[in-house]
Amino acid sequence: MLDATADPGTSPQLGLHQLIAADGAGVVDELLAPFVADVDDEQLLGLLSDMVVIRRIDFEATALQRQGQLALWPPMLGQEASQIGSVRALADDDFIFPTYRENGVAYCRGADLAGIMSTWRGSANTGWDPHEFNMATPQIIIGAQTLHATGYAMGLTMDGKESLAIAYLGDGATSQGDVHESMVFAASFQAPVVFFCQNNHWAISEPVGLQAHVPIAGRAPGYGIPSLRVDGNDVLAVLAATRWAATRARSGGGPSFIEAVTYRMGPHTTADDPTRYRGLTELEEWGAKDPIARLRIFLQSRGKLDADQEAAIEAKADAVAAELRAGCIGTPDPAPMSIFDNVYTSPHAILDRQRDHYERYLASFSGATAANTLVEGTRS
Amino acid sequence: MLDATADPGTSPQLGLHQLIAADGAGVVDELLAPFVADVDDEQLLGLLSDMVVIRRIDFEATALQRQGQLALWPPMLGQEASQIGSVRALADDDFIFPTYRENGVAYCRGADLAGIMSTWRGSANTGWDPHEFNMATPQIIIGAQTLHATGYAMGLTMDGKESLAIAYLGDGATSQGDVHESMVFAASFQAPVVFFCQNNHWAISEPVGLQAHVPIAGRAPGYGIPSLRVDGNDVLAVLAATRWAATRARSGGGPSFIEAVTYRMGPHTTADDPTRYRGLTELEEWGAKDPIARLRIFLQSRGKLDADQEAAIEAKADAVAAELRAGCIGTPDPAPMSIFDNVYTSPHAILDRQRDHYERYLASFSGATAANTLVEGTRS
Amino acid sequence: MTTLTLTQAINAGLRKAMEDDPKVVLLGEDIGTLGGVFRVTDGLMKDFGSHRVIDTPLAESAIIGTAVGLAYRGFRPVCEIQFDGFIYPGFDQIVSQVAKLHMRTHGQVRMPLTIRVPFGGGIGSPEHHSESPEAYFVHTSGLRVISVSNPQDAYTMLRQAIASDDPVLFFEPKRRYHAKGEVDLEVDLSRAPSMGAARIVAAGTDVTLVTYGPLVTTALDAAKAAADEGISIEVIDLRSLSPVDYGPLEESVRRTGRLVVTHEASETLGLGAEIVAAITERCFNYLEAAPVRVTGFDIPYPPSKLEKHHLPDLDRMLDGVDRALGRPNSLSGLEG
Amino acid sequence: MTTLTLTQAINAGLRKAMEDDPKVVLLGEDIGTLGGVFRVTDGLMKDFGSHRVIDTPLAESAIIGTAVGLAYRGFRPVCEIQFDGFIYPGFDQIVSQVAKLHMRTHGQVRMPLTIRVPFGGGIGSPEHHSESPEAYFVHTSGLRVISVSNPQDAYTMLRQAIASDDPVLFFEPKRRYHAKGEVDLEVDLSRAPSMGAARIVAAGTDVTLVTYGPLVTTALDAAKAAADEGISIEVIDLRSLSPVDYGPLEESVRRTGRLVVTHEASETLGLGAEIVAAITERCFNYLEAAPVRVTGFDIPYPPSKLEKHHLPDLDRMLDGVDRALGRPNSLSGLEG
Ligand SMILES: Cc1ncc(C[n+]2csc(CCOP(=O)(O)OP(=O)(O)O)c2C)c(N)n1
Ligand SMILES: Cc1ncc(C[n+]2csc(CCOP(=O)(O)OP(=O)(O)O)c2C)c(N)n1
Ligand SMILES: [Mg+2]
Ligand SMILES: [Mg+2]
Repeated sequence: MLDATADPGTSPQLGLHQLIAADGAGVVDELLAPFVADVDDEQLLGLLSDMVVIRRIDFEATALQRQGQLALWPPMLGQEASQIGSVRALADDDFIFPTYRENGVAYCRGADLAGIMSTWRGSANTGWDPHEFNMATPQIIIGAQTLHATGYAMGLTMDGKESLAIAYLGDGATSQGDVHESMVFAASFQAPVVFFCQNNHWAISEPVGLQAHVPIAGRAPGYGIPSLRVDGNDVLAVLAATRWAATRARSGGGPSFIEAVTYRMGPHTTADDPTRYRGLTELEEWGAKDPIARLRIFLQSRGKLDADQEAAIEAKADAVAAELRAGCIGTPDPAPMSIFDNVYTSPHAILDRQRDHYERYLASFSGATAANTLVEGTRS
Repeated sequence: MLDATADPGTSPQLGLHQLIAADGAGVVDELLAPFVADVDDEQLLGLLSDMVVIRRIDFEATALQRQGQLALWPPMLGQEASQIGSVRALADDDFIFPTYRENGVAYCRGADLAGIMSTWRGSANTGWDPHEFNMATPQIIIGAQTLHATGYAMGLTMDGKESLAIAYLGDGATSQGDVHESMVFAASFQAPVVFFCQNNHWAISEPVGLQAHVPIAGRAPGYGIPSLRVDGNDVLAVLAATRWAATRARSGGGPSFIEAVTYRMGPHTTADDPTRYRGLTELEEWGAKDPIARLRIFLQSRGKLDADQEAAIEAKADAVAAELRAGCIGTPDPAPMSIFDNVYTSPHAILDRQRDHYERYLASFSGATAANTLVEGTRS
Repeated sequence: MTTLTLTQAINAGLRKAMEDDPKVVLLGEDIGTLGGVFRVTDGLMKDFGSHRVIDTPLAESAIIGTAVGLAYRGFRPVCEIQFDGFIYPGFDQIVSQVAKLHMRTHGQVRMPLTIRVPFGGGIGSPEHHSESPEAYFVHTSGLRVISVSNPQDAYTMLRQAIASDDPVLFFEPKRRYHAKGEVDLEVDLSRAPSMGAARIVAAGTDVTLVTYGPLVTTALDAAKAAADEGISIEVIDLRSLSPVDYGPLEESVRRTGRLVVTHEASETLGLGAEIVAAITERCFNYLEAAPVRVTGFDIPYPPSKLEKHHLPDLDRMLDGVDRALGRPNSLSGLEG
Repeated sequence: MTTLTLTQAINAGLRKAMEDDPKVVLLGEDIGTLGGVFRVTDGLMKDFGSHRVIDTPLAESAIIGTAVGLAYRGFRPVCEIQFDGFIYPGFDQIVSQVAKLHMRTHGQVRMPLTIRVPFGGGIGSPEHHSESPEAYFVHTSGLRVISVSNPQDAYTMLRQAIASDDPVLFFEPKRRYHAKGEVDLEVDLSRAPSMGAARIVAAGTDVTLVTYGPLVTTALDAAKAAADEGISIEVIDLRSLSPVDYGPLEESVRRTGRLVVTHEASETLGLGAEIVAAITERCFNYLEAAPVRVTGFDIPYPPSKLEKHHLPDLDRMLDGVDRALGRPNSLSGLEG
């Protein structure tokens, strides 16, 4: 009766849902199974290919950072199933609000590889046009994007669209006030928004236990938002869970919350040194749950993955990596005067004066072309 | 297992707990009963007296506002049992972080009546010394005080004290990010803090259903914080629930959350006109659940409240009202130059310059005494 | 022309904007059924429905943050912050999202939010209900900030703010909410003065007195009082606080040689600081005396019984004018 | 004397403050096991325990808000905000609680919080990691704001900030974190210059160049470069941003007659606005030219590949000096 968790309609399913176990064996899950009944071997191969490719993107970007081509990179190693399973459950007109870590999602969405890299290189603010790919720019302010997704979803309802917004967030983000307020608004307005939380066990050096005393997925039911806890290293289960949430959203069922339980195998970013705060045991334990290895075994054990297919996937990954590297290295530095662009949509007397002043200042160094080149030397 | 609500240690008790029904009949509640087993008739009379007195304070203050003696007043009519039941469960060294509405709590804590009124009169920033009464100043920024209470409680743990902090908050406040962050911190640090939420069904003109889709008490378990939903118009049940939470806090059990279900019978403040947004039916319905009437019947039906006792309570209320009125009307306006006081604990060159300037400015109107009188006229 | 109070003019401006553009939606606490604590949105929910006039849960960060999401989707949200002092929980969303998203997306996403803020003191309210937080937003690149002083500007500039593709902080002088004025409801927005333009509201020759919002009325009164003493004050209503329209200010100061800026916000890094600095930089050779600021003190807003001491009034403005003029009868007895 | 980097000096200052007063506790994200993303708190959790060096959940409003509660209980919390751009979620607690509680309680409750903020740009970081938000806090009455430029000041002033009964925003110039300097770890706080005092770091006669934090080093370099051209620049390190210690500034400008203020924050209502306004008010008759500001532009912080254009460097400072001197060879070609 008054027990908020008693109504099955809003009840959490807090057991850890799985369809493929860590050892590659199939698992029966009655809630999730119907949502992937249509997934055939070809589609599974596609998911495998996606995961292999984004892992390669991750390696290549990490290498580029070490070579000084990127200023920073936030690895997604270990989280490939969470990213691929979720994004592949979405329709093109579903709008994605990602964090800085969803670079695999951006790739699947069609964003240009050099573009994705440009923000990590420090040469651009966005790597793609949010409207073209229905995907916002990566959010760095932890939790802020969950409100944007909720507002966008409220707008979908107003527009009578059967579409959804999805907010990606981390386990650390769940502590932020904005995430709470998102759930309050999402519940009150029954907004078609999916909260997709990748619990990768760490927020920089802080273990998830510091943010949450009990499983994160347990929070949403308190708002009347149904919640699922899914094995985030099981791409099929993540796909199914996201489809479960998407189906609810599209059919007027309102918001849902997914906790994808996964693990950040790499450092927080290339600037981080995780050996300072975590041991090898945990890493080994999670290494044994690798999302790619398990899907490979699952397919192999059913005779659905042969050497040719493996080779084709590798070739794809090679091509993507090459494209990424070339695109990244080839990205020109932005023009100095572009710092004044797009602050406002129309003229602004103060800023225009500053622009004018700086243009003349730059020109004074080396004549007319100065404004479009970099100023290195000092004058003295 | 993974169901956050399955462990009885952190399980919510979301049924509405009662010890005295609206009609004054006793109710059996196994969870609450032990916490008030010691409450004898005299103590019950004390609770009745408290409620009658603070209702009188409320009426008197409302009248004073109408007469222009107070700038504003936030009535507590209907919420007497929630305020009295909670504050009477506390020890003197428990620290209270109230909202603007807990003026009955402040009175019970011993704060001077004229002092309590002074902030509503507009003549002071605080009505009492927080350290003297272990009670913070009324918080106007919705939700902010819940973090202060949590921090204070963390400090209690560090100091090894068996004491607690209690944060009062409204139903509307539960939407604020700060309240969420308080629960995250309280759970992570197992802070001895009690969140006492008076769900009075309204946040100005907004019904509680806009803030919460399902009962508010259902949120805390998602953080691993046990939660109780109690009849906020049943003073004995509120006393018991607060003792339940206080016992947990003092014995190292960490935070608890109480939702006291009550009703704001008056306007939000004297500046509000509730007829614009709510009907009489609801008001009548809740009028029938009056906290004072039910305790009176409960006592009378057991032969524990005679005319003399009633008269004594009324006399007390009369005396308090008279004291309040006299104190309020007698409060002098603060000295003009006091606006510069207590901004900093030590000299501040910029502010000192402004003070000096203004002192000379005031003096220029009417000689040496100007700085301590009000300037009314214009000079032209 | 119709006679309207400031609140009625804002209400009419909201109504017109909603009629003209179905993508205009209002969000805020108590703005629907109640019509807002100041009744600014009175009747709008009834007429436009609860999908366009949205009573939100009590959370300012979410009011701004969901408006950002709505803007992503092509809406033009108008957020009401109930009182000045309650804008800070939404500060992060305003500073890190609203102000920066257009640049962050290389101009591909627009943030045509209008954030309405009843601001300023003088109404006898408790703490947090009388603040003047405009300087925080003027310092924030990517925002436009305006403040109105009369019903016609309120009506016209609110519509311009909503029509603007940039985010606009719209500061309403709550103590002037009941002030009446003539309003041309048929005003042609494209011919009306831009919301970015300052306006000379009283011509004068001796000193330039610059202000905005609630103090425009007071400044005009001060100019009248000074006229009796033979001092001619030119009063400028800034209207736009960011960017400040320096043209009329420079022109005026070049004539008068003397500048006084007055506002309710604290002095240190209040808008007066920028105006004094910018005018000094731009008109140094024309200044005959140091510019003067007449502002609220560098204190948290005081209890309402004392607010008259904090708020610049006619006398303090005239004292400032005296100082700018170097007059010996300056009330303060202080040099510049 | 010991040679320390800026981070080591801050670490030593924290350690000393914690040794001296058991009520000093640290709160922040990743400050414990990791020792902070800049290693400023390295080793402190190990030595003082996790009840005094508290790794908090990821929520800035709560970091500040629980520190307020700890202060109520008599603690002296030192909060770390991981990067400048992440302070805004805590803005409400800082502005409405930390800054006002002492006044709100008639002086009965003290808020001896220190809020440490690594700030400023120049380190090639992504968005939100290079901001200069100090002006927001300088405009907020009830706070003290300081910024350090060298290891000795970092060590001394941090201890003074923690010992202060007023809340202090402590801005650390993150791009100077690895700069080394001599530090007297035995310094006597009561004899050391107050954290409120500005300091002349290079004497000069032609123009007064005022700055703080990361740009002090750059300003000193500019002074050296200018000396080669025969221009004598007096460089002042403000140290305290609120209140500004105007004594040395006034004295200097009375001598030089010319003022340049430089900071990374945007120009409009950056600290330079207040200093230009205040010095103009206080030294009008001594100024020989309009004061000049050399600052970040009024834009959101740009992508790191472009930050060198946004940040004032030696050349832009010298251009500002030229303008203040009215020199024809001014690079900008602009008049004052
Ligand atoms: C408001 C804010 N505070 C602090 C930070 C610094 N920061 C960047 S990432 C991060 C940890 C985020 O952890 P989580 O949400 O679990 O996401 P993950 O990095 O694991 O994907 C922190 C503290 C920030 N970006 N924004
Ligand atoms: C941050 C903030 N936003 C808005 C307000 C304006 N306001 C004052 S009281 C109130 C409603 C509070 O409702 P609730 O928490 O249920 O407490 P109640 O008044 O019912 O006791 C609102 C919106 C405020 N004081 N602070
Ligand atoms: Mg994480
Ligand atoms: Mg309420």
